[in-house]
Amino acid sequence: MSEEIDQKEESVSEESLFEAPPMAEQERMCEAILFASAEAVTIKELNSRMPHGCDAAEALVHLRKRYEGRGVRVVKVGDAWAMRTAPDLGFLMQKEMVETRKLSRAAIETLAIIAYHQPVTRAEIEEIRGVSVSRGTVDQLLEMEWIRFGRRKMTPGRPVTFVVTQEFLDHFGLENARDLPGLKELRAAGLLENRPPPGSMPTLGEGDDGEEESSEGQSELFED
Amino acid sequence: MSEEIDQKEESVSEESLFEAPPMAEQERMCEAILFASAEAVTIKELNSRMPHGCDAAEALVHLRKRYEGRGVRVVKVGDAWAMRTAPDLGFLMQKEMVETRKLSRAAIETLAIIAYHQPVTRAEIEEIRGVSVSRGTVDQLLEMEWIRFGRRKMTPGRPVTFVVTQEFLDHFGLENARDLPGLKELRAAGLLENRPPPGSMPTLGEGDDGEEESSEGQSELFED
Amino acid sequence: MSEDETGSIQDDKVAERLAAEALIVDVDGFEGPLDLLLTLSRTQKVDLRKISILHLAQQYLAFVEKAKQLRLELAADYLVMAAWLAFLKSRLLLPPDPTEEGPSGEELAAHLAFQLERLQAMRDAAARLMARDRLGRDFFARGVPEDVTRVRKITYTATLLDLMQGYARLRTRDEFRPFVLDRESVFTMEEALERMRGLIGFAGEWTDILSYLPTGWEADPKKRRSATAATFAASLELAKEGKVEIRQSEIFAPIQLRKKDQDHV
Repeated sequence: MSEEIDQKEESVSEESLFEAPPMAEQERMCEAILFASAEAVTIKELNSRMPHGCDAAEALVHLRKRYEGRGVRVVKVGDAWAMRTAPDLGFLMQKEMVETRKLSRAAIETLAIIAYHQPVTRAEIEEIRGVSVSRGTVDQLLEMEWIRFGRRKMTPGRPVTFVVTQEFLDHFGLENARDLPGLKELRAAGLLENRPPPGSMPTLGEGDDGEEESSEGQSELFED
Repeated sequence: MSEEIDQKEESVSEESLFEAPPMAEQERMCEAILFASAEAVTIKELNSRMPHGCDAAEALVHLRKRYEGRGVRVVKVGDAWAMRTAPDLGFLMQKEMVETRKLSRAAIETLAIIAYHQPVTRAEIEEIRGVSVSRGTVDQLLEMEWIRFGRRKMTPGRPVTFVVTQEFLDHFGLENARDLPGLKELRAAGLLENRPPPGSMPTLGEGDDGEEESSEGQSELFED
Repeated sequence: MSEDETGSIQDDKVAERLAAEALIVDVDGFEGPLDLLLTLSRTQKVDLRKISILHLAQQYLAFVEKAKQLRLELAADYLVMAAWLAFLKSRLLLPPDPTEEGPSGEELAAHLAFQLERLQAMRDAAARLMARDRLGRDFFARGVPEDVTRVRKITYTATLLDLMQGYARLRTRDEFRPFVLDRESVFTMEEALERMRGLIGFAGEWTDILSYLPTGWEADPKKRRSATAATFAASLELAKEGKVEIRQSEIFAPIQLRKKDQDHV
């Protein structure tokens, strides 16, 4: 048995010098790597771990199909891939359930605003919520690795922005930030805009920096 | 979404009072449980977690067959079951990490002496450093291709000499080893606090080189 | 987007009254004036787009009045909002003055309505987000992730400054410490040559050069290496001078030497 395996391994590495392994074999490889990892694995990393000349992206298409309707699924998370149990079987998993820390209402709202308005500055979050954002809220979200700092805005003061992470997408089973529920409708309704207040409205998060740019920045983030 | 799940959950538990879910469904359940479990799971536990009337043993037979030849296998561990990546794909479970480390002090000093005094013998390096030069240090520098063997000295024993390489010059952004700052510059840059006793040491850039050969050798080395 | 979707509205009149009272007592429970306005707007039971901002402003002002009567301390931003809403109210009530500058009451009201609608939209979005199937609750990752062996490839690096500092350090040290070479475990070729010149007269037969190692240098590998190298180099030197002959039967075989017999030449 082990001899057989050794031979197989050898032949694989030998082949790799000349041509990539057959697609069925590449699919097996992707399967093993994704299976073994609790975290999502990027295509780049898959390719770097598989023998030279492999096409993980193509292998994943086959693999995803193979797992359709199974108890375990192949899911896309941002630009990475992972295997996750089918959500309809969650009831079997009481044992594996991890008590997630209760998020405060402020934290949940802040998270949603970051997800839907990203990249968004603290001042913009405050403008939408109408209250100042506490440091603890942002810290908690950062600590959970659901948000991270994005690029600075090119507005006076160059404020930092927040964006959601791959972990966020993974946690909520989203392939992409564009798949956020109701995103299109909200945008169509103009509710993701940052309209400057006419005249002197009382605004929070004073010194709010050029909100005009936010929609621009957003399209940048969501378009590709 | 969650409503859907609730319904399904309900229907499953309703059914379970009367009959077990179809075998294909039981197979999915086993698959999800084995995938998500941190430990191997016994048949008894599988049965207790799956809806009433399920036959985990049979479902496992199907599941095992389904995974035959795949990148992941269903294996028996003692009297429990688990999923594992196929052993022939073990080589995928490694990742090359390039770690950059600072060169040791001994290596830096040896390198500096070679750069400033080339071509220089090991005995000369030892004289300047005041301690014997370990083989490892020289080997490391040779391996990094920052030094190489120069011509043998025309002294008794014809000892080998070391010189720096083109890679060395490239790494340090030098056109020529003679571009290395001399003692005067080192002192001007505040790197040398005190004046060395006159004539204690052959130096570069101060034109007090006792050994003709070395400057000769050097110009020869760097002319091309 | 209407308040019915949130499911938080209570049709029961008693419950409504209780809620209204709770508003007063629990002023700290609001996340700012906008949150309070949003909560008050629910009592209008209409789509947020059709809400009467004038009515809402009155409700808010009444709330603030009541809070004052109860001597509840309101944070400054609640009072700022109250002042602004009073201003808005007057603008909405009075016929527009064409000489007056700035945005009209309608524009201001429209913006406030937009803010409320946007906040409500974000709350709905948050609720939908949190209701999604979630990792670790509805779907699960691999229970026993396999370790990825990290094959470490170490590259060493140094900067020009390191190099210069290293050199400077050596040169500076020389000033404090007269140069002493640690020769404890170094057997020089000169020493070997001297030793062998004395011994070579006795080497009539082929003798392994290792037997010429000085006594006491065999045990310590460092010393032994140095002595072997020096003895070998000295042997070559002697051979060059024509004093000895050297032979080695094959690679790595012992190297032997003997005194060069003048008769054999």
